[in-house]
Amino acid sequence: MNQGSSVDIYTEWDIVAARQLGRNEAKKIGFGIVDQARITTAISELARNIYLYAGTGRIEIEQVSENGVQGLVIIARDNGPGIPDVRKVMEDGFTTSGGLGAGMPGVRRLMDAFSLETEVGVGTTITITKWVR
Amino acid sequence: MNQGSSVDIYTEWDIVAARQLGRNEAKKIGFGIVDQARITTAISELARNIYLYAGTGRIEIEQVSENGVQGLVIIARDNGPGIPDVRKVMEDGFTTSGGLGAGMPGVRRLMDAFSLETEVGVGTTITITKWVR
Amino acid sequence: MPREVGEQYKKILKKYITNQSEVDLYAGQNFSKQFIEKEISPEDLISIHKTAVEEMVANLPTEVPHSFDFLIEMMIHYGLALKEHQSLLKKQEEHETELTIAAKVQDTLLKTKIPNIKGLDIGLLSVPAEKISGDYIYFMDEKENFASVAVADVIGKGIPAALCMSMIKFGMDSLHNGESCPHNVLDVVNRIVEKSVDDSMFISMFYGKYDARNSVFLYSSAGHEPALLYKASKGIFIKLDAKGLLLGVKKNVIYEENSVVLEEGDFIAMMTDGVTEVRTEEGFIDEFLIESLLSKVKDNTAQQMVDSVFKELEQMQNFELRDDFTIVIFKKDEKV
Amino acid sequence: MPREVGEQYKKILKKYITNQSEVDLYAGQNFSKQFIEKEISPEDLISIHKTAVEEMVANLPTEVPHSFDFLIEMMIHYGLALKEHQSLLKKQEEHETELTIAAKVQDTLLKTKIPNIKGLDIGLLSVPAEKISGDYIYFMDEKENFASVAVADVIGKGIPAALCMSMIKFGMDSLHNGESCPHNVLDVVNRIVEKSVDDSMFISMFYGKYDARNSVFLYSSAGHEPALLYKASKGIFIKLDAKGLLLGVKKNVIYEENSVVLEEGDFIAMMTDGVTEVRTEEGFIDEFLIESLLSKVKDNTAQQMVDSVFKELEQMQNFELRDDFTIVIFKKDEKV
Ligand SMILES: [Mn+2]
Ligand SMILES: [Mn+2]
Ligand SMILES: [Mn+2]
Ligand SMILES: [Mn+2]
Repeated sequence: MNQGSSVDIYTEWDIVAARQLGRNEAKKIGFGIVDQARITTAISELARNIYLYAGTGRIEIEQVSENGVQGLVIIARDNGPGIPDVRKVMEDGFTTSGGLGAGMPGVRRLMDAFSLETEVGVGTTITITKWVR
Repeated sequence: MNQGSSVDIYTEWDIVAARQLGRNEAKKIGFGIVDQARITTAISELARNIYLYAGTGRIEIEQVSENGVQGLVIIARDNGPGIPDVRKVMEDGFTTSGGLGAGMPGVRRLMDAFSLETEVGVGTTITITKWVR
Repeated sequence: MPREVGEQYKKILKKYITNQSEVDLYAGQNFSKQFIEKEISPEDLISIHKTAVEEMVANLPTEVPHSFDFLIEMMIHYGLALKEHQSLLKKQEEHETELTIAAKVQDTLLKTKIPNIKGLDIGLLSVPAEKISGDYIYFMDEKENFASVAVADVIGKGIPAALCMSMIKFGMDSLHNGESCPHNVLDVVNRIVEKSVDDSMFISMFYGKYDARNSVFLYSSAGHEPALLYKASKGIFIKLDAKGLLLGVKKNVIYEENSVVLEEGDFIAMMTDGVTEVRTEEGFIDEFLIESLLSKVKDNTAQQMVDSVFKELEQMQNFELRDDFTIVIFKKDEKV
Repeated sequence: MPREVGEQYKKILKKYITNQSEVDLYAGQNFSKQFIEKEISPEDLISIHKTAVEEMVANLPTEVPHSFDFLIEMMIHYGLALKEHQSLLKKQEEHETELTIAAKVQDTLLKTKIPNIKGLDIGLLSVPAEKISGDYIYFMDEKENFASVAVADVIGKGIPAALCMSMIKFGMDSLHNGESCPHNVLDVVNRIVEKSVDDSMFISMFYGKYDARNSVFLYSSAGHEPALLYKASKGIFIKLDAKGLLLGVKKNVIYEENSVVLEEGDFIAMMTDGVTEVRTEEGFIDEFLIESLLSKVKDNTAQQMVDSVFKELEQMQNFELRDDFTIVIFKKDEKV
């Protein structure tokens, strides 16, 4: 991990701030315009989930590099209620956000790697990664 | 039925001619640009099916009006092999054209009305209608 | 996505912008189908389009590329919905395969042997509305001179119904020959169903037993569709019904048992409600339609009769079965 | 689609083009979700966009509106795919409902009673990969002092497997107590499966019988995953396996029967391959992982043990079960 920065999520404005930070970082390390939009959308969904379901939390963004390939790691942390049925949340067509194709499966599809840790009553941490192609 | 015109389908060029005729007629009676494209696409699919599966046939286009609403009726006729399993051809995800979302269910979705008559060894007639909104 | 796609797109777009001819739109649309097959997202398409326009149009106002950036952002969710669709299509295909295998397993599990009785012509047909059937025909293994059949319908269809069917089959297999008079069979099967199945699942069953020595047909019914008896001598139909609750409602049920005697040319048609409650676009069919359909073909073999009834009803409902369709005919015919 | 949508879109687009700020992109994207919910096609979106740009940008080169016309044509098939998706989602929902009912029926059909034996602590967990399970745990009705369990896995999963399961259940129910030593049970069940099921459907089964009077555990296996015996005195694991073909392959199979004696603190874990063949993103799990997971919780109750193993393995495979997961533990514990 080289550089890091983060945005605390309290209000809907912070969702925009997290998006902006993600887009800047993505542009900086050379992602194309469409991938910038994808990364930003993924951050947006995660931040919005924090805002809606956990109340507060934080989005951390880090540049990484592996075997000479640059990438961006985004970590969404909250101390919210946790997700009781992770399999359901990861299922297509059962998005918490209500929209078609969005939600957690959408975030996973937008990125190259996705991992989720959650404990009911303790909180949720989601880590996503995308590599510059 | 007021006016009619038609294109015989023998070659792939005739598909283009049928599309052009359909688009002109659609524009003439006041369809917007997106509906023009939808009608043209539906004609394209029908003409292509004739070309690919029946060999030859004909696309007929007629202006209609009902209760003061203008519309376009398109009839695709062929004396081809007929469709042995209509239920299958009308099913989503089983398109003869191979593409996602296209095929007969696609044509049905692009238009306001759809009807199909077919007899194995005799031929197929498909009639589709769209009304100006 | 590959560079050549962008180049090819630009070429077609350029031709269209120059000529605005239909042939270029046709080419473009065929190209777009390939895009979808190659899982190129709509946001990628907009990005390709933006690049093409920027390279092609001199003095492009800066608002235009900005507007494309906005459009890309708008398209992301459309792209996601499309990706979800592609994965759902795969799932759907797996599911169809699974159902096909299940239907095969069901066929094997529920196979039954048609009895071969002197003077009795038997015809049967069972067509599921979907892949998996909730109707059931079962011929009991009987002593010589006897032909016994159970015609059953699980309330509801599809997979839950199929699970219940396999239970009934094993329940019936466990019966001893001695218990096989109709009201006893229903009593035993009712106990099994009542014990094993949850409260929301009910089964109707008609059970008939034909004795070739005296041409007597004994029958009981657990809330099932009445059978139809055709009396050849009078040319009339008589409903055969017997009192009795659906299987699985409560433990102790008394099933009525009735009997009729068959004469030459008489036949009994036992059916499920998928036959009698056919719906056409105009509504339910007339009560007497089945009788008239049977009447028309009464001189054919029992198998030809059931086939013909199905064919006519299938046509009437536009080839869309709304319920599993099952019919069995016992016909007294000394030539058999 | 309504005129106001176009107006609202133009407003947001205009703001973005003026400021190019993130907040407008966020607003736009939220708006696009609504578009999708209202089933506004992507070709409609392009058309709205075209109108907005035409109204907004002065001196727009004619190539730009032409390019949008072309883009609309390209988008039609994307729009169709999306509409197909919306209808498939509805179908999928109906299917899910059917499976939910089927799962409930399966639960009722396959319910089994955990034996209550002095000195034996029993824990069990069976989690289907999808709604319908192809794994099966069945405790036989036994005389006092005995606890017998069958752990089975139909090759394949889902609905066909469920149909087979219900057959096995009724096969086992038909067994008399006298036949219940493990190799006999497998022999009887094998005959039933061989007779009733088509050739492509196989079942593996581990059958164990514990005698509380002498702490002897007898077991046989029909091509099933070996069980794991933990010897508390030595702190080691021993695989329990017995020779025998899968159920349903051929009629006459001789099933080997072996035995072990349990001492205080010993336990036996019987599993299906959904436990041992867990795959993580890095590949299959290590052979000894299950042993180490069991080891860690060996002092807990049998039920806590199976729960804990499941929780750890579920996490490792990112909450996606690839196969039905079933584990039963028999633990000798004098306090019970
Ligand atoms: Mn039914
Ligand atoms: Mn029915
Ligand atoms: Mn299995
Ligand atoms: Mn398995």
